[in-house]
Order: sequence, then structure tokens, then C-alpha cells
Amino acid sequence: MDLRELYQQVIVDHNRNPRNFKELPPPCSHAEGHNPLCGDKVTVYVHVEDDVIQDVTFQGDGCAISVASASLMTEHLKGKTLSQEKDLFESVHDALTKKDSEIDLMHFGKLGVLANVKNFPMRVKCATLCWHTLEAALANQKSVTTE
Amino acid sequence: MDLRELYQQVIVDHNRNPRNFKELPPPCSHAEGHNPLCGDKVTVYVHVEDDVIQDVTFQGDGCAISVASASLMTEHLKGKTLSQEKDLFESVHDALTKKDSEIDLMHFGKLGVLANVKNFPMRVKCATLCWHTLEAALANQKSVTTE
Amino acid sequence: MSKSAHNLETFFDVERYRKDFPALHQEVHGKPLAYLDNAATAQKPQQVIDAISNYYSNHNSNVHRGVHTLSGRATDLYEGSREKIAKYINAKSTKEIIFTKGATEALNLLAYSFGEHAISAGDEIIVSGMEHHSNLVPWQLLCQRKNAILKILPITKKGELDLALLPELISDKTKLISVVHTSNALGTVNPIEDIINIAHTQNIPVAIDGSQALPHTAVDMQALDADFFIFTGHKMFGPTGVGVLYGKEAWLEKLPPYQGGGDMIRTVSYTHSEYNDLPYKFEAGTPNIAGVIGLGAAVDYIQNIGIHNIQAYETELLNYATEKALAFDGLNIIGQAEHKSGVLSFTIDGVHPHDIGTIVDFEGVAIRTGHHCAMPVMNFFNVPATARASFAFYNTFSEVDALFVALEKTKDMLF
Amino acid sequence: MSKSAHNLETFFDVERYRKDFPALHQEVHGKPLAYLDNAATAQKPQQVIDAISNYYSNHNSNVHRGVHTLSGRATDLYEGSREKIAKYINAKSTKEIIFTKGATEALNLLAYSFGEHAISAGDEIIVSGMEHHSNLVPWQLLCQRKNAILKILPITKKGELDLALLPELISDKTKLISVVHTSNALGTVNPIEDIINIAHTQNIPVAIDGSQALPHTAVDMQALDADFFIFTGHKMFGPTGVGVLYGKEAWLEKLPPYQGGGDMIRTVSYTHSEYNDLPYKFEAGTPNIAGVIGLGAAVDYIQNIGIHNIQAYETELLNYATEKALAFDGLNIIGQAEHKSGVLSFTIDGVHPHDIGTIVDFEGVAIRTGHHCAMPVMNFFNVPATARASFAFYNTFSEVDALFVALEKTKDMLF
Ligand SMILES: Cc1ncc(COP(=O)(O)O)c(C=O)c1O
Ligand SMILES: Cc1ncc(COP(=O)(O)O)c(C=O)c1O
Repeated sequence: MDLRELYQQVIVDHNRNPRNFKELPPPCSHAEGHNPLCGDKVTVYVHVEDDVIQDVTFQGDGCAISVASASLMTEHLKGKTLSQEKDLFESVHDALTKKDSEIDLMHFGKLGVLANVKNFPMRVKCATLCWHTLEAALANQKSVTTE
Repeated sequence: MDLRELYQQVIVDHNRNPRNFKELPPPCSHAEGHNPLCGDKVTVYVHVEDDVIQDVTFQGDGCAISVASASLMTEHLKGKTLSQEKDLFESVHDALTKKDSEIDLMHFGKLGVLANVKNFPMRVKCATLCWHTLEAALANQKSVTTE
Repeated sequence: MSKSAHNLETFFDVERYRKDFPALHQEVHGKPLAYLDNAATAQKPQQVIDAISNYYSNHNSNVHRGVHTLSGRATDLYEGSREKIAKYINAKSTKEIIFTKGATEALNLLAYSFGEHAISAGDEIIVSGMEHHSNLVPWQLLCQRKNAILKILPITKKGELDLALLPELISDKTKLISVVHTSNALGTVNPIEDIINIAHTQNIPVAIDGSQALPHTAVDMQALDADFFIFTGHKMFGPTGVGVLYGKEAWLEKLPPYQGGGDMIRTVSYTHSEYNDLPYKFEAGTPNIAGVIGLGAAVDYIQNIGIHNIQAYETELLNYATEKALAFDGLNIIGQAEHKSGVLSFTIDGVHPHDIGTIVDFEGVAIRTGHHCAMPVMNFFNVPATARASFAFYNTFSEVDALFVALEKTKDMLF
Repeated sequence: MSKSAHNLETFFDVERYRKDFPALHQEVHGKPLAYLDNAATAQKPQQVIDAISNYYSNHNSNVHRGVHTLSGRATDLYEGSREKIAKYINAKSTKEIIFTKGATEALNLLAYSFGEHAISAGDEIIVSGMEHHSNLVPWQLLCQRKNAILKILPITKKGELDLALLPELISDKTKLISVVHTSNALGTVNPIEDIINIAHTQNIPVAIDGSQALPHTAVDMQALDADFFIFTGHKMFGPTGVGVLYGKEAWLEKLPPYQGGGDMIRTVSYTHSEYNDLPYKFEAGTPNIAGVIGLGAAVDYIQNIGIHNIQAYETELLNYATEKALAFDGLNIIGQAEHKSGVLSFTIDGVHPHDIGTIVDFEGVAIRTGHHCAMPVMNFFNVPATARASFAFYNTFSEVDALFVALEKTKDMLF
């Protein structure tokens, strides 16, 4: 296994220059995610109208995987419907956490770079944190934790 | 090591027919001894006048070593002075519990049969229980425990 | 003695399994060891010893907290054990398996956390008259602290629970019933299903001390429906220093943590600490990692033999020993319940149990003598102590013979 | 990097000792393992592993309760370990050595028993700003339960205790001061002698969390005069699942027991239980017998090398690592106390510690990244986490080199 599989150029790029890295002011909903094991903290802001994600942004402090994952997530989801988001959440979660998942993340554009995280079990939660946090924001929960 | 060293005929005899196995009524002092590990329980009664042990008896429930030891003790101590008792207590205690004791219990008549108990470390407390209980009775403590 | 091991046949290939237990193959006082003290602690198969050595030699690392390779491997082994054990006792989820230092710690954890959650002055807790001190003293301490009341379900002369009295004992103040599955002092197997049924009709939770059950019988948490179930590793061929508190997830979610420290919290500041998820909320500090891994290996080992085979063979063994005991002059069996497992507790007229212990030891036979941490049981039967032979699947009929030959010597020696 | 391991000399024959540690001799991701996570848990010498296997293979039995040979041998080994440890830390008596599951349990035991004995509403307990959660959360829980007040002795930017503030913190309500000897997050060695002196002039007892001290330095209970001293086996080359609470006999006599169960009581009836003598009053249930015996073997091992040799060599190692760290571009050392031991905690600009951990792991280097169970320390330094290399006497200068080569890769990978 080569470490470049994890730290692909896209990930390094999104970590250094995270997209949509900003707050959205209320009344947009937001939620905080926290992985105390590594200290990752992320806040996801989301603005939904007519069942469409009009805008989604994040802020926080975390490892390259968690920052890049959040950046890629926001980029991908802007303009998607809530039901598309739900499918995507389940695909990502399934692909990264289920041993015999048949989901191929390569079908989801740049998000494909997350596929390899599966080979680094200790880093999976870094990649999924922002997704759980988005779910919480959409459900209007205040915070979420993964470990 | 032969088990007969522990269960010598004198011990078997005193276990089956304990001497001085009775209560002494107040105002004689008495104390209870207890070894919860094996369930041994002994009550020692003692009657002292003019610094001489006029009478000493016991009652209780215990293994052969503890019963025989108590029986032998009472037999030996009747008529002895308190200072003789003190010497004897220390000799017995020393001989049975100190690794490099130089006390030879053979000098104390029948009590000599207790000497071998030392070779059975798990049984030493059975032999010393009645002695500690006597000390307690003389000191007017209510109870004592060995383990 | 009419029967002897030579004319007995069994389906169980005991010699095959004995090979796995290095401690069994030694002499004591020049005689082959007959280890009949299994209720105190069981011997360990090489597979368990190797699991521990292998962990320390190849994977040793702290769990849960690292990103490096060894730490990942240690965590996988540790959590893998939890999965094995959850599956083995058919828990619904690994969240229901809390690792402790042993049954005693598990029961203290439960008494403390349940006590903080549910017990106020005047509340009642019911235990039985045949509890090990570990399922008695923690409740006594709790009741003292909270001014609650400990009620005792009595036992009968045969050594069975007097179940008919249970409904009377229960009141609307009863907050918990905690009873032993198999008594270490008597061998009695209690009708825990019935107790759970009775309690649950009144919405009273039940804790079962299964310490003596796991080495001998299958348990199924979902079928049994106990709210809490406790057992200890070293009696089921696992290492010392590890035990399990099983609890239904809904209960464990409600209970406050017991110990504070590393791993059991999510965030800590000076004003506020947030607790971790199950099962970690109850596992403060570095756990007994090697012990947990060893316990997993013990479960593997038991499963390889098949617990039903173990149980069937042990029934033969205990029946054989009981028959001999009944034929032995002056021997009194303490505990003559209908359903018994693993334990033959007895006294011999005119011989103190402590002497029995020493004398049979000189014949290579290891049995326990004393109160077996069950003083109230001794008081009930009005004996200061008993001698106790207790069996595991690796014991043989010949070892039972050796015990009774050795018991004859107690008479030679003391009469 | 100016210096490298090749031109260094040391008096310490590290290769000789490395041979004893099987886990060190393996490859991780195709690179030789450099195990620099010793503050999380230390590796075990073969001597410790063998002591455990030998116990299980030859002597396994429950302790204290039996009259048979194996039980006597197991008890002798178990109590022999207690004697070794008492001697090693120069306790006055073996009664002062309580075996627990680890430092966390020892601290919880202390918080509970001391709390029941001495803490009422409004009383104050002082801990420091650099405690491991295990020496913080138990006191928080106690203070919540008793409506007592937890006060924090602050730390300075260098990562030292601000000792000048201690007299102000102390009031006539102060019932206990509990501080860490050596910080696992910063490496700071605290002036515990001074703290004990200050506290004792006002008759305040002191507890010291020595978990990170024992692997690196000698401790002497009678010289130090701490009232309580806590450490954990697995960090000092012993097994997991065992730790020690040392307490002055006079204190331990006064404190009520923590857990109830077998061995900790003298007599039990339904109306009244009488507790056992020290140290057994605090050791309920079957202890981690193999763990205690393994810890005794670890103490033997340390004594064979000589703790002063260990300390001298580790000072060289840490100095070497610190020099390299200071020369490393973008690296910030977290914790720059005058007196440090065993730990190099750091961050690298622009690289999250978690990524550092993964990347160096691929170079065979095992370090820890995270909050090290010391979140308040992270908050103080305003970092989410740090990377931490922590050393033992079996580490080499070359392993330090390997760490810094690996750290270079983090930049290649992430920029
Ligand atoms: C029925 C029963 N419960 C609880 C215990 C306590 O187990 P441990 O000593 O391993 O904590 C024992 C064994 O000693 C037991 O036999
Ligand atoms: C300073 C300090 N105190 C206490 C502990 C807790 O030790 P354990 O996890 O072995 O209970 C640790 C280690 O984790 C530590 O570093």
C-alpha cells in the first residue's frame, strides 16, 4: 500500500485550499461535528430551499482527510436535491464503512478520491465526520461525534 | 515431607480428646479468636490470680491443628506465671513464624509437636490462633483474627 | 466403593483436551495432580497462554487512541474479543459488553451505577441466601449508603432457592433482583428464567451472577432476557483480571459512569465533561488488553469443544462423584439440589474441612476448603466450612477415584 | 540536520536490552519498527512474558483461599510481587501496596474512599492544569457528588506548574492536593517534593500520579513522604490490567473500602460485615494474579539494568531528540519545561498531527497523536492535538533519526 493512495493530489489540494470554507449566517442551519480521538472539529452550514441545497459550507480544524472530505462534499452538493444528498450520504458511508460494499465512489466524480480511505481503517472516521455533521445540520441537531 | 510430621499422634489425640475444653464463668476473662480463611473459631478463658494463671480453658470449632494446639497450650500453661506465659508466647510465635528462628520447641515438653507445623506454612495460623486469643484474653480485648 | 473409573465409558475424549492444559501435567507431593478446584479458578489451555504471549510479543500497544499500525492491530484484537463474546452469549450488540477486572468489579460497577440511578432511601433490593460475597457486599454497601433495604430470598435444606417466597418478598419498593445462576458453594443451578419472568411481570429488572455458569453451560442473553449478566474470565479458562458486565443497551444508556478517566469521556474541561458512547463510558483507563484477548481465545476454545459436549460430560462426572460421595461413610453432601453443576461440597464427620484439604493435597488432590466466600451459606447449614471438589471438562473419572482414595486417608490420619 | 546517530557514543548498551523485547524486532510497512509510543504503553521484556506463561503453565490457582499446593505457590508468587514492589519504592510495609487494575482504578479508588472519609460540601481539592483525565475526572465526579470544589493549579507557557500560585489556592477548606509527577502530554517533571512540603506545613495530604515517572526514575516513598502515590504496570514494562495504589498505612486504615466482595471482608452476615486487614480491605475479588506476578518480573528487570542507568541514557536520548526538533523547520515543541522526561510533544505548521501520525507510521515510526487524555492541556496551548514521541531505555539514537526523516516526509506528502 502506498501512502499516495490516501494523500492523493486532489486531497492535498483541497486540504491546502479548502473550498466553501466560510460561515453561512442564520437562518441557515448548522451543526458541529467532533472526533475527540484526533481533535477534528468541523462546523457545517447548509441553506436549503425548495428541497434543494442552495449553499453548503464548512469551517473547522482537522486533518487533511477531514478537511478535504468536507471541501469535496460541499463542492459536490451545492445545487443537489435533498434526496440526492441522502443517496450520496448513504453511498459514501456504505463505501467507506462496510467491508463488502459494492458501491464504487468513482461514479461520483472527484469524490472518488475518498474511495481509498477505506484501506486506512484508522482514517475512515476522518472522512465521514463532515457527512455525519451535514446530516445533523439538515436534521437540525446541534452536534455529532464520531470516534 | 511426611504428613505424619504434621499429624503426630499427640496432635491426633489432643484433637480427639481436647483437654480443658470448657467454659470458665465470669469474672474470668475470655476472648474469641477467628480465622475466617478456614472457619476456625476458638474462645479462650483464663483465670489469673497473683500473676499466676490459675486456670485456662477453651472452647470452639476448628481443625485438628488448632484444636490440638489449644489443648496443649492450656495443659502447659496452667500454674505458670504471666511472665512465663509471655516468654512462651514469644517462643512459639517466633519458632513458627520466623524463617530463621533459633527457638527449639522441643525444650517445651509436649509443645514440641508443634515445631513441625512450620514446615506446613499454610497451617501455621491454625497453630497460633489460640495463642493470639489467649493474649487477647489476658489483655481483655474482645476478639482477635488471624489469617 | 462399588464402581471405579475403569469400567466407565464416555463419549468425551478427555485425554485429547487435557493435552492442551500444561498445568495439569505435574506432580504434587510425588503424586499426579488431580486439580479439583475449578470453581476457584480454572486452568488455562495453551491456546489462551499463547494468545497472551503472542499479543505481547507482536502486537502490544495501547488501544483506541493511536493511528499507528500496532495500535490498530491491538484495537482490532481487543474489539474482536468483544465481538466474539457478544456473539457467544448472544447479546444484541457489542455495546452491551463491558469489560471489567472480574465479576467482583462488574457487580460493584452495577451496584454503584444502578444505585446512583435508581436507588433512594426506603427502596428495596433482593438477593438470595446463596450469594457469593461479591453479589452481597456491594449491595449491602449500597443499601448502607442510600438507606435502602436488602432483602434475602431464603434457601431450603436441599440448598435450593425457596422460589415460592419470592412473590411475598417483592413490593412496590423493589428496584432490582440480583441472584446467582450457579452457586459456587453448593453447585445449585437456580431457575433464573422463572425469577426473571416473575420479576418482569412487575417491571423489576434482574441481574444474574453467571460466574459459575459460563464454564459449564450455554447462556443466551436474548432468550434469557436478563437485564444484567455478570461473569468472570479466570473461571472459564481465560486469564485473571478480566470479567464482563453484560447489560441491556437501554439500561446501560441510562446508568451514570462508574470510574472516571481516559477513554470514558468525550470532552473534558474544568466546568463540564461529556461521557463517551457505550461500551466505553464504563471502561475508564487502559483496559486489561491482554486479558481481554486471552478471554476471546478461551471462548474460541470452549466453542471448539462445544459447550453442550462439556455439559454432558460434566454431568456424568458429577453424577459419578455424587454416587461415590453417597457411599462414603460419614460424608455429608452440603447442597443436594435437583439441578446441580460442577460442585460437590461436603463435610466428613469428625474431620475438619481444613484437615481434609491438607491431607488430600498430600495425595495430589487439589480441593478447596473454607467458606467459599459464602459465609451466610455456611451459617445456614451450620457448618464452619466445607470441603469442595469442583470439576471442569478436563477432569477424569480416575481423578474422582483419586479424591475418594485420598478422603479415606483423612480417616487413617485423624482417628 | 547537523548531527546523526552515527557519531554519538553512550555508556549504555542498548542493543543488549533490545534483545529482550520481542515486539521491537518487526517491520511495519516494510520498515523496521521504531516504537516511540512508550508513554501510551511500554513493550514487555521476554522475562515478563515468561513470568506470565510460567505462572499459567505451572502454578495457576486462586490466591489466599486454599490449602492445596498450587494455591500456596500462587499466593507466594502474588505476595512475593507485593514485597518486591514495596521494597522497590521503599514503602514501609507491604500493607501500603494495594493492587488495582491500573492507575485509573487506583485514582478512582482513592477519590471514592478518600471522598467518603474526608469530603463534605464546600471542601476543596486541588489538582493541576496538566493532569491526565484519570487524575481529573474522578475528582470532578467526587466534587459533583459531594458539592465540593475542584481548584486548578495553573501552568505556565513553558508547561511548568505555576508553583507560586499554590499558597493562594490553598485554604482551610483544602482537603487534598493531587498532582501528576511527570506529565504524559508535556513531559514536564513536577517539583513534587516542594508541593508536598508546602501542603504538609498546612497538614494537607498529597496524592501523586506517578504513572509516567516509574518507567524513568527512582521513587522512594519514605523520602518523598507523599500520602498516596499511584502508578500503572503496563507503562513500566509490566502487563496490562495491573496498577498500584500506595498509601501510608495510617491513611489506608482510616479510609473505607471501595469495592465489596470476596477477600475484602472478614465476616459477612446479613446484618453486619467486618472488613479485612490491609491491604486486602481494598482488594475485593480475585485479583489479576498473573498481572501482579508479571509486574514483579518487570520490577526485577528494571532493577537489573538499574533505574539510574536508564535515567541517564534517556536524558541523552531526549536531549538528542530535542536538539533535532529545535532545528526542524516549522516544528513547535509543546512543553519546554526545565525538567522533562521521556516525552517530546510537538506540532508542525500546516500539518495536522493526525496526518503526521499516519505518515510516519508508513516509515515504521510509531508515535501517538491526539489529546493524550489531557484535553485541558490542549486547550491551554490552543492546539487541537499534538504529535508525541515518547521514549524508553530500549530506544536508540537511530530511531530518533528515523523519526525526523519520517517527519520530513510529512512535508513532501502534504505540500
Ligand atoms: C458465584 C460467584 N460470583 C462471583 C465471584 C467473584 O468472581 P471474581 O473473584 O473473579 O471477581 C465468584 C468467584 O469467586 C463466584 O463463584
Ligand atoms: C499521567 C498518567 N496518569 C494516569 C494514566 C492512566 O493509566 P491507566 O490508563 O493505565 O489507568 C496515564 C496513562 O494513560 C498517565 O499517563
